Amino acid sequence: MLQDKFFTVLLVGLVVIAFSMLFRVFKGPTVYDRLNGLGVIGTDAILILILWGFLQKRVEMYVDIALSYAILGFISLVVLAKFLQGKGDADL
Amino acid sequence: MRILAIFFLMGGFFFTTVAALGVIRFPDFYTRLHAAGKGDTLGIALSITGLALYHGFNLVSLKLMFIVFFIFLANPIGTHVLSGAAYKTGIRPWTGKGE
Amino acid sequence: MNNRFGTIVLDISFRVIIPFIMLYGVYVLIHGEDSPGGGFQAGALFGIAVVLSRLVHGEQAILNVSGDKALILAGIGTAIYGSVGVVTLLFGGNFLEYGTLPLNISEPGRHALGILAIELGVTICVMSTIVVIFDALVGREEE
Amino acid sequence: MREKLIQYSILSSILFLFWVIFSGKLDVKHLMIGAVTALVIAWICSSFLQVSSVTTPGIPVKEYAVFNLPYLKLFPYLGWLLWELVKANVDVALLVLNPQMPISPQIFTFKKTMSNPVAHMILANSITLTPGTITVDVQEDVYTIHALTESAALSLAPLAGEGDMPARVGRLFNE
Repeated sequence: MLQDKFFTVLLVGLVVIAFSMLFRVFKGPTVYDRLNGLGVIGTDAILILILWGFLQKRVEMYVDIALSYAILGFISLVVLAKFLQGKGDADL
Repeated sequence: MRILAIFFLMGGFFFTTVAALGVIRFPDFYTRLHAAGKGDTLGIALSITGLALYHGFNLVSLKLMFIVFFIFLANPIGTHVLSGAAYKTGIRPWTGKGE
Repeated sequence: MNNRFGTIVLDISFRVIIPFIMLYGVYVLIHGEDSPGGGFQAGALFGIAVVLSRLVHGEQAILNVSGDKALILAGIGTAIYGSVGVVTLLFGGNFLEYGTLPLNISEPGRHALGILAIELGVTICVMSTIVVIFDALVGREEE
Repeated sequence: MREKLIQYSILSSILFLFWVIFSGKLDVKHLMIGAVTALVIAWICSSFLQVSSVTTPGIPVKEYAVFNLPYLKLFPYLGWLLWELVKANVDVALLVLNPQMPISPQIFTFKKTMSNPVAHMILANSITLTPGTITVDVQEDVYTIHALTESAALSLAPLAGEGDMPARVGRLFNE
């Protein structure tokens, strides 16, 4: 199927992008850079989940997972940022 | 409809790639935040809209549109919180005028 | 309500988002049989909703689960989970064999009800555990 | 009191609509569960859905309801915002793909007096989404903005008058 191939290419590309974000997560230099990289990975993961659902022909299930993931990722990003705010050691 | 969907998906993928490139290339934290906050929001939103178009109009595409709406609300807030936290911690922005 | 959590943006947007997180948690809990997740995800979503409503509304929040109350709730959640299993044991089945629940309804109905009870227990347990973890983090902050 | 009842019914009907979209099951049992859930959640949340206005000296503090939005006027605004977002992305993409990367980041502040906190939330999010600017901090009605380029900063807060976006949000909320 042609569209399956198209989705697979997109999926692989997105996974490569998400992994390239790990560069930023490991390199830093500040802790907020790491959080930013994690946030981008989280947003990409939503799309990766939905694309995977399309490939598996079970979108309605993966949409729910993606939405839960979106909410949890967003809240954890905000709470972590709030938790780290104002701590002197930004170069973690 | 399919062609429009594929157009949206390609556009979304392009912007996501640019966002990732920007996060790697830009010189300091705040400029990286620009790339992540805008490129990712539009990239993912476009892609999911494309998938919703591809799927046709039913409950699943409505849910997909709700995810798009959530990303539009949540991503700027995340960017704002990160930049605010960094600003209050005392990270100064890079101005390009030598250091 | 003059003391705000963080900046005005965070405060207002959390107020907007919390009802929807709660609704989504109930949806995940109720539709546990035919869609993913169930107990654990619903518990995580509820825990987040409770923590956020405490952040924006302080002690006056109606869903003010905190400290000892959260610990007790975690115990209650585990108790629900365990007692369903024990009831099935008492009526001659295996642990968590829903078919033997002493209810006057059909076999699939008993199954669905049993799973719902289990997931309710897991939800309450996970929710209060998240609240306890949050309290521990904040407490460490204040020391 | 009547105001509160209206807000309560608005919120619970929005929640019920979302329940129907998500559940997708239109039998009596699931609709009943949805209705009860929507009413209970609206009651739980009603306590924190009133927010007091952003204080400006000389004006008495007012209460605003969070879900009391100008829904009809919101749609044209969102369309305009989407178009701005696309333009912003093309701008950022051009900057990223340009080998010299001609950026001149800067932080500046500007002031926009509005008493409705919801309007401030919408304005701050819109600023973050559009050309080369992110909201770093909002204290009462003073915005701290990080801009990627000089022109982005000028388009938001020109030297005289006020920028396009704050003016639009102001008109959206009649302030």
